[in-house]
Amino acid sequence: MALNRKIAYIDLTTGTVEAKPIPVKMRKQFLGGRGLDAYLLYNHIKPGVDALGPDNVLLVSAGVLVGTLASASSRTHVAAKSPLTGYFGSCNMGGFFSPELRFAGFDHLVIKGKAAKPVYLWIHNGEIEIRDASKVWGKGVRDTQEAIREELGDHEIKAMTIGIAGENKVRYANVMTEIKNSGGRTGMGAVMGSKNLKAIAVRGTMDIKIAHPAEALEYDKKVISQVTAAKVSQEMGKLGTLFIWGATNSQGLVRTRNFQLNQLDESDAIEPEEFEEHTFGMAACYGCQVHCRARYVIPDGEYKGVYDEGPEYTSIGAFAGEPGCRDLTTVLAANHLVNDYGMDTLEVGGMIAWAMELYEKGILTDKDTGGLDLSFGNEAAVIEMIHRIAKREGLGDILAEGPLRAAEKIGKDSIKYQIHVKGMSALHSDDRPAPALALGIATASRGADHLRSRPAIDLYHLPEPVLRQIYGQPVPYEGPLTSDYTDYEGKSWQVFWQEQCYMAVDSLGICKYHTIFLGPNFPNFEEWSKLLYYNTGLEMTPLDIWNVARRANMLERMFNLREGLTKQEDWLVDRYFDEPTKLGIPKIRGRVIDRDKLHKLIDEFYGFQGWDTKGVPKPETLKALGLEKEPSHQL
Amino acid sequence: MTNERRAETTAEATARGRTYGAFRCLNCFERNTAPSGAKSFKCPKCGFEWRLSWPMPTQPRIRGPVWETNRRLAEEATAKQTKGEK
Amino acid sequence: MTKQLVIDYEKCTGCRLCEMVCSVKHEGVVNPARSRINIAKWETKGLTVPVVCRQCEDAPCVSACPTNARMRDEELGRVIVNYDRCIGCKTCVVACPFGAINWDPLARKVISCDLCDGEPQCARFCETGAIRFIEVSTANKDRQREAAGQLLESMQKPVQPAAR
Amino acid sequence: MKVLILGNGVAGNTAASTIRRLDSQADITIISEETFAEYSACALPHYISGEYGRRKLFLRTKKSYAQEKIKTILGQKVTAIHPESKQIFLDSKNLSYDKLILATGARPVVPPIPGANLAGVFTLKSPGDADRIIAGMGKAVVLIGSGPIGVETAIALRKRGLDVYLIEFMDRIMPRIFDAKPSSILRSIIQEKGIKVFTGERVTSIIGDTKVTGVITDKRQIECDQVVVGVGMRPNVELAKQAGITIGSLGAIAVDRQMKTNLEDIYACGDCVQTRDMATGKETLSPLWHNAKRQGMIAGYNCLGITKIYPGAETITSLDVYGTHAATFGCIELEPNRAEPVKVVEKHIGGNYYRLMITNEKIVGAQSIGNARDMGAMLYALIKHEPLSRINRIVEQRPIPENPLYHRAARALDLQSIKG
Repeated sequence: MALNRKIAYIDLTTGTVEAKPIPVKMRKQFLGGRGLDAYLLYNHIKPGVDALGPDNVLLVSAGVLVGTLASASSRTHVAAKSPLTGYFGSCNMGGFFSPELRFAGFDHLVIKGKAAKPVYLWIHNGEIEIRDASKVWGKGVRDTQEAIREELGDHEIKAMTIGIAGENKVRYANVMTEIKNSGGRTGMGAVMGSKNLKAIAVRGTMDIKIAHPAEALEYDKKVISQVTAAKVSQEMGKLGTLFIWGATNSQGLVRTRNFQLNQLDESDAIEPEEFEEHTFGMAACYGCQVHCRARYVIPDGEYKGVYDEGPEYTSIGAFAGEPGCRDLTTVLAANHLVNDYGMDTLEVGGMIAWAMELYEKGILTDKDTGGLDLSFGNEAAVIEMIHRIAKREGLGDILAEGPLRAAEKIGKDSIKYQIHVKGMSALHSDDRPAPALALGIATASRGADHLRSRPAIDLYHLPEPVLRQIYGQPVPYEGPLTSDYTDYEGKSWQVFWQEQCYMAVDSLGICKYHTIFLGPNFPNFEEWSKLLYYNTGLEMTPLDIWNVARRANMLERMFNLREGLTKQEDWLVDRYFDEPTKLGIPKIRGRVIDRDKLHKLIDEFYGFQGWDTKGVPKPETLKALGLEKEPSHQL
Repeated sequence: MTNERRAETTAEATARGRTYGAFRCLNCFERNTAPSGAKSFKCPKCGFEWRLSWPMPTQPRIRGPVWETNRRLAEEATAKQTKGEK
Repeated sequence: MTKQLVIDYEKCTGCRLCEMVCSVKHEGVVNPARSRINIAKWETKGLTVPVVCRQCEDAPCVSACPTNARMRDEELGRVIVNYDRCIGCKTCVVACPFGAINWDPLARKVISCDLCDGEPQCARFCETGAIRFIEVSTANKDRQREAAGQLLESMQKPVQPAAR
Repeated sequence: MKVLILGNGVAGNTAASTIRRLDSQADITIISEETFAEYSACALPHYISGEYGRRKLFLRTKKSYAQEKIKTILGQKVTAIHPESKQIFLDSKNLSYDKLILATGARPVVPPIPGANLAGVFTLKSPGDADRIIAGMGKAVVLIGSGPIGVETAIALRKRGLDVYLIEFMDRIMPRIFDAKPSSILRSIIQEKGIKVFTGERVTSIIGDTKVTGVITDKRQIECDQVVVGVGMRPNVELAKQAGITIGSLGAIAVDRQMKTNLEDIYACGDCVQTRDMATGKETLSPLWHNAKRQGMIAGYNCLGITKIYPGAETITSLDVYGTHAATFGCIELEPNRAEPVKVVEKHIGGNYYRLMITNEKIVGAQSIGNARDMGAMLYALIKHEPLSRINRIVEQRPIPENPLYHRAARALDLQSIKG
């Protein structure tokens, strides 16, 4: 059946490989993907290890529905201790890697140790080989993949690889597959680089047996139609995720000039529709009918004629909004560069914008920048800084260390202008008018993270009965819920609920854009329960799936606490509280987050989690979820 | 199958409220419709003006604000509010 | 009137859902290697091309088959395989100019599109419009004829030197 | 209209079916010396190996002839053709015709080796031959000649558990269709399965009193109970020659591109004719199933006055070597008397091997071991004399052409890195 995929333990120091089946019992507790990774990380990493040392463990995994007919079940999850935050490190990406990993016979890879010289893994129909990577070391993301395909003689090979940034251990380096599928945030690429692991190449022709094929075909078709019928899916299938930038900037919900302002006005030139002119059709991840990334060729400038995919709304935020640029070519070129260097677009943009504000404030001078004019709006400087960060040249070497380490090196007041949580830069969105979004980033397990618990539909002004329908299952909720996104009422539950929702899909391996992230009528726990049954034969109720999510989220929390996380770090930087928003529609102007009210939200949130007032899981919570004996070393 | 619980899931139920062709004003959340292919739109409720695009022939989307109008309206509203507070 | 799979190559997003549903429909498993439709993909160029049997009227695979196992099924306008007769010589695989006939490595048999006996799942799942199963309208017929004509013409192009 | 077809093979039967499809009234009779219904010679090795039952060899039954209203006269020899009176003579009677189609096929050549007439020396062409080989199975068998028939028969008999010796006069197996590298890949596969292969050896005699007991080559002596000779085919043209039909330079019936012979209302098709090779444009004997089938069809059409042109023979060979698919078409590099130099491009793709032969930037031949899915496009590139640069242009073209003939092959074979 679809569950007969294995877990492989690979020790790069000794060169040993061991494969084991994954017991159905573990599946029922953690499903796969991020859920099981949470378990594995908690069990395989000793507290306090150096994230860039050989004792860190890199996990690569496929969700339990990956490669099945379930819509958009294409997600690959990578986890390790983060060299950026020092806490739970994790990234999740689409594309074709994890389906291919499953066709090659594996669901989870546990990679330990450090290779003596650059290597890559070659995984093929149940076999794993460690190969010399000296020929591809130093190559960019796409050249590496093409070179591996050439070397192994198969065009169908999918490879997850690091670029130059990962080799240089830029602390927010990505793991990448294909042109643009990026495992971003928390620096998993740096972990790979630190292990001298350049790439993981996979190719397989093994069956993934569907438990109930005829029913699966019918049901999956129904779910696909449910997703594609949504207006937002159709917009995204035309314009990509850029439409999110368009919609939020129109209201004033974006950070610009490193959080000094909240709208990039007169920015018609970088509206999604403008990008559309330069694209030729859309591309999709494995098995997805929404197809949200554009295929484009850079129309102008130094990189004219280069093919790439995307950009995502995060890139437009990172390379237009935050540094205050309005140039289309810059965004397209920057997107291409971060893809090929293998860096987190969002972190790069955040760091550059931060440096620009420091330059504006005189904290960084021409001497520090090597003569580069880091004024806001200087497009050439943005591109130049991307190169420098990836290659760790000059100021780039400092910025490559991530928010906290860089601020420490630069000193003065520089930390005051950093927009981060737990040492990870925040998305370009301005969350001051929306407490629910602010609470989400403050409490997310991997730092300022909009993909862990963000109730994005809170911005939709949905009627309360609809909110009740959504947030009232699979566990009942009777407390307050409000349509107004500027309100504080009930937002803690929404964030808590979304956290379980996203953990569930990350464990299943489904894309978040096929969940309530984007719209109220997207698939939900109920649909996933059926998808699981028809595709894999696992019988799990919506509540069972909810509990899997609870369990895995709990382990992520426990991991962070073990690494020294305190309640103080579930918090935002002062700018959220002290500097009111200046632009946008009336509703959004003059907004700050209220410290007391956020405290209250966090307390409520802890309560829903079953944590004590310090944010530590209560013994009874652990018992209820069966986690009291962790680490249990069952896998 | 065992976990076939009820005929309609939450997502299916909420989907019944879908309004194709309509879009919400990003300021006041009023549901509006616009003449097919219209390039811009003024919200009858709040007066904010938006530029439209048509990703699908029947479904408009707010492309962005008419910058000047919306900025002026927002500044007026904020001024009124501050005055009221004083 | 018979229906046929019409492919709009420009619309393909390369998601490979067609491969998945094809292998599930026919084999009950997901395995692109056992799918009757395949996507040829150039990642670095953003080019994806679905390759599937075109159910040729005068099919090279049918004439190449040494056991008459491949034959046309006029009722559904398709080329089918009689597995009782097929000896697995794979001459049809070599003969197909489109590379649309696959060899199933597990079941050890040649596989090619059978139009799912009248309801092709690939077309049903493909919402991009890249694969459609439609009536052979006049317009399509013309396009097909043109394509077939080109193929035929090139096959009959006198070979140099004109010996006879 | 009265059509007589001499020969009950694929060419004759295809001609008959084609005529029937176009003309429901025609009076069609197939006449054959053999008593078998139409069978597939390609399936014979599978029958010998025991994988297929005997019934599976036959493509038609008495009933299916009747359904198509095709009369048969089987087991009778045609003694003469009188083109002037439009008559043929059988052992016992004579028949008149409006159109005559000669599809008399070819027969295996038995080289003049001492002992070749002993009991236990077989060729393989018909189900009868296969029956005799099966009946004569002992412990060991020697196959003389390592063409595809020899190799497939060797595999079949090895599957029966016999000691199998394959002897080839040239330096590699299947020397006419594979170059050294692919040939050696295939050789190692069959050797691994226990078939003993001796190349560069000439059989000097077959020994035994009345029945075969062994084979002597210029290098060794091998004990065996049975010898299967597969060194080539010779067209059956005696009847045609007698009737005054022109015989071509290669010893087969000469036909034009409509499969007409030099005599009015007499057509010929199948293994008994010589045609032009589509790749080289040279006269060729191409006793291959698909060529016979197409020729039969062309003959059928033209018989009824519908002009259809035969484009030429394609030399495609495809065989299964213990689950490994080996395919080849067009020229090989080591072809004797090659006029133009050829550039060879080899590709290892996964576990598969491709070899393209290129002359003047055009594909002139290809061989593959493993996955052959992308060979078809190359075959058509050969037929079309398409330069690689044009193929690349087609592949690069946007929008993608309605007929993406080369895309898949271009992807797999990475044609851009292959230049003429």
